[in-house]
Amino acid sequence: MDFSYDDEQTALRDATRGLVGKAYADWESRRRAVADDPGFDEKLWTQMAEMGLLGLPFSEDDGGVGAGPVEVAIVCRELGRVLAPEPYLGSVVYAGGLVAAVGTPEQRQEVLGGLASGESVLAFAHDEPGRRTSASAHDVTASAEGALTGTKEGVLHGARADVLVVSAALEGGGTGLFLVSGDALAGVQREGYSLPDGGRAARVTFDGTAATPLGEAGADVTSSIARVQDLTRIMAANEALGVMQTQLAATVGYLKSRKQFGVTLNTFQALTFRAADMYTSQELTHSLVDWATMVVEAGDPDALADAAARVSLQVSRAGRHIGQETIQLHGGIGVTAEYNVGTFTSHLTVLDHLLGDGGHQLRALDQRLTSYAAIDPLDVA
Amino acid sequence: MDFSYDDEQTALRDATRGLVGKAYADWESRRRAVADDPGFDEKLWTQMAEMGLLGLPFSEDDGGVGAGPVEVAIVCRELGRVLAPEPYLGSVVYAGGLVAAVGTPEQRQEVLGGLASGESVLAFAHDEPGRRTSASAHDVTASAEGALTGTKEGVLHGARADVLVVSAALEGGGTGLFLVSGDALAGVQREGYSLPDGGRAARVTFDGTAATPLGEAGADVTSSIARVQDLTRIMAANEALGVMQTQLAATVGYLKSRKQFGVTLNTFQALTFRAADMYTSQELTHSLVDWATMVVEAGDPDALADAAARVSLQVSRAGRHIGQETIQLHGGIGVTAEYNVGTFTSHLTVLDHLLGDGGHQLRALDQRLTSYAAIDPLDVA
Amino acid sequence: MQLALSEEDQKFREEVRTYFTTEVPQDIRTAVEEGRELSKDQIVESMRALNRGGLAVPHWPEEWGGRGWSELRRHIWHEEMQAACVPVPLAFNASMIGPVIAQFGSQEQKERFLPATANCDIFWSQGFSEPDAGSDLASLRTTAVLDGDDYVVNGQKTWTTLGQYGDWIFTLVRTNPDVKKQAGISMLLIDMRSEGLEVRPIELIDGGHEVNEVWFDNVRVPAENMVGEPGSGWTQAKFLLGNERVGVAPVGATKRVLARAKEIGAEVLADDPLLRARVAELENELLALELTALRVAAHSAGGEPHPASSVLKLRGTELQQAVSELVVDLAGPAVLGSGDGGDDLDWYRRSTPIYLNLRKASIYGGSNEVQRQIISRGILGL
Amino acid sequence: MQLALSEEDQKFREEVRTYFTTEVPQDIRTAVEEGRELSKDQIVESMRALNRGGLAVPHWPEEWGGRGWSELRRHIWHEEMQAACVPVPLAFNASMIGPVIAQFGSQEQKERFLPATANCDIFWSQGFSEPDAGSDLASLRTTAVLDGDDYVVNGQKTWTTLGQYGDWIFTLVRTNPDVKKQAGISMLLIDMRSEGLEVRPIELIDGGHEVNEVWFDNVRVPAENMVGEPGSGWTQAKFLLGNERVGVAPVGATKRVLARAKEIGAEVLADDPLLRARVAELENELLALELTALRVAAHSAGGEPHPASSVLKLRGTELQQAVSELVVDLAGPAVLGSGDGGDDLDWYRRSTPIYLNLRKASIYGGSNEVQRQIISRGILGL
Repeated sequence: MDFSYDDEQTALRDATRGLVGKAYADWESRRRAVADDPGFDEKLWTQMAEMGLLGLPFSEDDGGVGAGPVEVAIVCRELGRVLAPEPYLGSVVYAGGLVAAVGTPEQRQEVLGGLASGESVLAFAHDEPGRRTSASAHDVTASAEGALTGTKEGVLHGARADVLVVSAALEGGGTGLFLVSGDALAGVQREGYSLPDGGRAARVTFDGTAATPLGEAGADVTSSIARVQDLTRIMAANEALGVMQTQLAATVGYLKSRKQFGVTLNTFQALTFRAADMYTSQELTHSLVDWATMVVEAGDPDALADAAARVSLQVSRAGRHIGQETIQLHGGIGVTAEYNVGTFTSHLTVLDHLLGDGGHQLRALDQRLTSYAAIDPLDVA
Repeated sequence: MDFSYDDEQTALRDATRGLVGKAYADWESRRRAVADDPGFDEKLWTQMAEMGLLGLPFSEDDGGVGAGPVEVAIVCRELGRVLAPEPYLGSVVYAGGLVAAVGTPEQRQEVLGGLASGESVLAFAHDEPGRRTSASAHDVTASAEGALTGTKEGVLHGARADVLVVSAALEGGGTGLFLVSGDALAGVQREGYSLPDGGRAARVTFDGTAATPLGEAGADVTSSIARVQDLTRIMAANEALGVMQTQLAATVGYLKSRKQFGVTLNTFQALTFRAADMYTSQELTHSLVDWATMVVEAGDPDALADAAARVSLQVSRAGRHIGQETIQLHGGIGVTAEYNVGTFTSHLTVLDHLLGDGGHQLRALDQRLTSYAAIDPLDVA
Repeated sequence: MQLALSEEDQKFREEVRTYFTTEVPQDIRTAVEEGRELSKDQIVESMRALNRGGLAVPHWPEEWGGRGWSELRRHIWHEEMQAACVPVPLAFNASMIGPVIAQFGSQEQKERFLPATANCDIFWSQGFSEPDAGSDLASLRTTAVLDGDDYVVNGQKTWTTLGQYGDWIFTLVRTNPDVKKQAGISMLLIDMRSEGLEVRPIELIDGGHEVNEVWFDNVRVPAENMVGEPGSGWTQAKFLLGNERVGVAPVGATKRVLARAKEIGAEVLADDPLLRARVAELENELLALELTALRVAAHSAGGEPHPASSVLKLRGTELQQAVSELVVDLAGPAVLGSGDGGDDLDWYRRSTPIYLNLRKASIYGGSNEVQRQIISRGILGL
Repeated sequence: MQLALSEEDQKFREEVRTYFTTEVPQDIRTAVEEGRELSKDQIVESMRALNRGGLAVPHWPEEWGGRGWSELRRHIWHEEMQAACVPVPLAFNASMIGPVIAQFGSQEQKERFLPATANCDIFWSQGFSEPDAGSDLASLRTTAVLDGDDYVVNGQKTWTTLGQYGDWIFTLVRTNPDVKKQAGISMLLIDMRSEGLEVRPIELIDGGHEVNEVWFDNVRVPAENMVGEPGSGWTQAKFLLGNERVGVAPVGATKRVLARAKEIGAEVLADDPLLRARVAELENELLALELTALRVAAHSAGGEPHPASSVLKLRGTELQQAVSELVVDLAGPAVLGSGDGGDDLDWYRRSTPIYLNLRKASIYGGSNEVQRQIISRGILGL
């Protein structure tokens, strides 16, 4: 067991930080980027493609770089550290992950190739209004001919996307995946809106929309969706860890510099002890996030589901703790949009509910509680 | 709605404090009282009888004083403030309460008369090994002739008691109550033991023991037991509040006097803020305890059950908070038996589990959650 | 000790309930129920409706519209108002500057300001906090220098809630830089249409603009607009902040939100014992808080708030925040939703901005750290 | 980054697991499993069994029995030991005075004490805390005055865990009252059979007597028993306390208790989703802690503990306490039971004393307040 990066990974981290961290070094850049549609910096997205970040997880045959989950995690964490609004998680990890998992070789080459090169943005249209998080589609249905009908919601960057991956209930039962792009996409009703953290999502309504089955037509791919959701949970956890690291650093800096009653705030022990508890939360989260990332690499799908639930639970708890305390310890400016920490907390809240919050994960873990005596993180032979 | 004591109630509080508070003014007296069986001060018990405290809740016809629940609560709170080990809660409130609720006029006169005068100690034998808190008996059974068989546990002061009130599963279904005393009691196997807080309980084994039905023979009195348990929960909450008041006062005193690093502990803001949170817990508990006591007086059994669950939940949460923080803020001496605060915490733990802890109560409240929109404490018309 | 209300209090309760549910416009009450922001007109209209029935400023001196109620009746009034989704009377008017003018103002000031304040003919703003004087109010730097019959005011206030609607602003200003911090502070009432006064909105994390900066650039204020003597402002501020804490535990409104959450989230709750347990626990904590408000109210005497009122602010805001967090969790994936498709989904969509906005509840009006300080020093003597 | 153990580490793990489960007497391991107090003989026997296999003091310098393991192997050794219900080597010997003597002792001291310490031929006690020097160790008052070849020691130590079993005690004493607090402190090794030394038990709230006061009344101690130079005791104390924190997170033991709770409480848990959720949450927090121990261990360098090791102590004791509280709640009414009627009921009966006893975990060995101080100052620079 080894928690350290190798030299290439360190270089990747530094390069990503050099590009993205620099682009959003000051808070105003990020505010500008989300002010108008598409809600991110297209030029930066192209630069990320040029650097190879968008093709990182995909095989070289599919136009990607063939890197592993640790590398993807490094990028997600760096994006989190500056709250970069680029659609990496939704487009590369989530939608791209599904294409990689389910698509035919031709589809992978075409769609992932376009994604990796920065030509096209992908989005996964899956959640349905009024439904809880799940791996299945219910209210959006696919006819035997592959025509889609129904409404999806919370589709990350769904208004901007060039290619939609869509889940739909199959006539024969189960959930299938479909691609919608080009002319068919032009006929789809897409209403983009802003999320609480300034990110973008869309409500997408299909009305007999022509769609191409992703992979084998008629196959139930619920378990593949579940697997990619678990992968996405773990990458979202990496992003959230980046957010928390920035928040703790900002809080420590603020306590050292802000004066009240004639002294800096770090004179007040009640506040510094709370910062210590934030640090504890952050460190525990860091360990679990790194571990879960390594579990992805190890490749066992049961272990993946378990690790995804565990890391999501921890991130949910720690994210609320650190997010709320960061605002409280900053006082008034913590709730303003002009200062960054509040929006960081907002982003943690969105990530928390992206694929099931802590309570959701706890119930998933509850199902397995009696299947083992104690957890042994070293037992992965 | 009125939270204040009238003059007589104030006088009762002062008199009780004068007697019991004085008897246990120093911690060594209490340690001595629990060192040997019966685990309390028989002389003080007699004095309490003389003062009328033991007959407080019973009607004058039954040899009691005919006072209300507020008065009983006042006594319980004072006992809690000094951790008096006298069997008031188990004998007067719990066992006595059942006799008052279910007994025939003759039984009430005889048994409650003896209790009120200090002649006999009562105990309620109800809990059974390995069973969760409930209002029914299961493993102790009564034959049609009234012979009892089976084992009870956690019988408060059961080894010392002169009269046992015993619950038993009836042949015809339901739970009945029985009296065991005199020669029949002499034949019962009673093993006394100490509780973690120094109090006394007993394991009591019946083997065809002759017993007298309490009240109507063969009647299912489960609901009466439930009602007296609710009453006992509320009086236990009063006792627990007394404990918490002492603990907070001790903690505040300690923080003001104890020196570390050359200054008194109240110089450390992290500690004083925690004391502030303890105060908050205490005050919220105080309000709910007073309210529940008034609900007893109002007499509606549904409201009683609700209030008992609510106050027990609050006391469980606040008792752990205050009990644990009191020890932590005292440091090393907090866990010694020579200093009082640790045993106070121990007593809170015992009270917490006497009739179902916070989790137990939460599940009871959960059952009713959808039967109302919001709680209105003023709606008691 | 007595659980039930007296017959008279019972009757009183029914009367105010009837008034609230019939005399305050339905559209305003619906907006409150749905947790929407109110317009200035709605705030004013609602307060005037209350004032017509003598229900806007019952705690003021009777001479100026007060009713001489018992603390219990004030509690009933306050809870019934929230239960009926009636906006509580504008705090800046009813709880803050009104009582201060009634206590410390000159007869002229009383006559000029109090009726207009009770009827919301003047919409007041609060000008206390400054960028470098948050919890540490006494270090404020806005100055007022006497020049003839006017004070000339320069400086900046911040966190002025609803300042964009304000007609007048009550401010703390430094009139004497040469004495100990608190001693040099005075309270000045300033017409917000004065030349040199500028209100600049601050965007909050929920995207709203309810708070503002207020800039003073050589603003001339007639000296007659000072409340009390120069240098007495700290006394008035303490009086005001003490009053502020009393009414501040938003128990009724929080109960209402929780009741609505139970209703809208019924299906999710039926399936989730952990969320149900959180609801049950929060209900219990709110009950304890409400009973504490009743118990504490009964012991407040002579206008001095019971010291335990800090508990109300501290716990009240914690519970308000916890309930808002619960609603977000009930919303779940709807946090990322569009809000289209019905009132429930719309309510869920707004849950996150509301949750984020309410983080301020434990910061504004005396942060919870300040409240803990008050409890540990003022009550426990630590 | 690499999840799996290397083949060699895998093999190492199996070897130590086999050793622990076959070479340490079953009766001792059963007592540990059931959470019973160990006798002195059991503690000594178990440590000697480990020492025979070179598993008692693997972190010492290799010259004195250390093994030169990687941090990962030390972690595996420590976790497997706890999982196998083997008592960890007596901390006073293995983690505290042993490393101090190895680092600061004279060659004579090393030869005299280290082998006997590793084999528990000497049962060490710790004499640091005093009644008026708890977290503030530097204000200690026990004095040692040189008189010929001996130091004469007077004063009182307290919270001496297992002092009733002690053969020798390592103490911090004041040898120079005229210099700054820390500068006048020295470390002295004292034979507990010395005349004038008295051990008095302190009863704890669980009824046990595991801690003691140790009184010194003109106890004569040969000057050669001083570790290092006079006045260097503070340096040694800091070294010792730093080491103490590293191994202190009792993750494995806590996991074992939780696993047992799941087994014994299976029926209650099946019926109670709230308790199940607590178990699941605690398991997750323990996993995070264990992984942090692994992550931090890997970054400790040159004997200096990683600053984040304070997190291990802080969180480790919190979780240890939380698990003990969970067991009490599983016990429920059995808290008031006799314990008769089977191992499970007996375990439940003992749950409350254990819960109460473990309140000390966040107080002893550097209270959690001290740990927060270390984190906020030492790591965050606040």
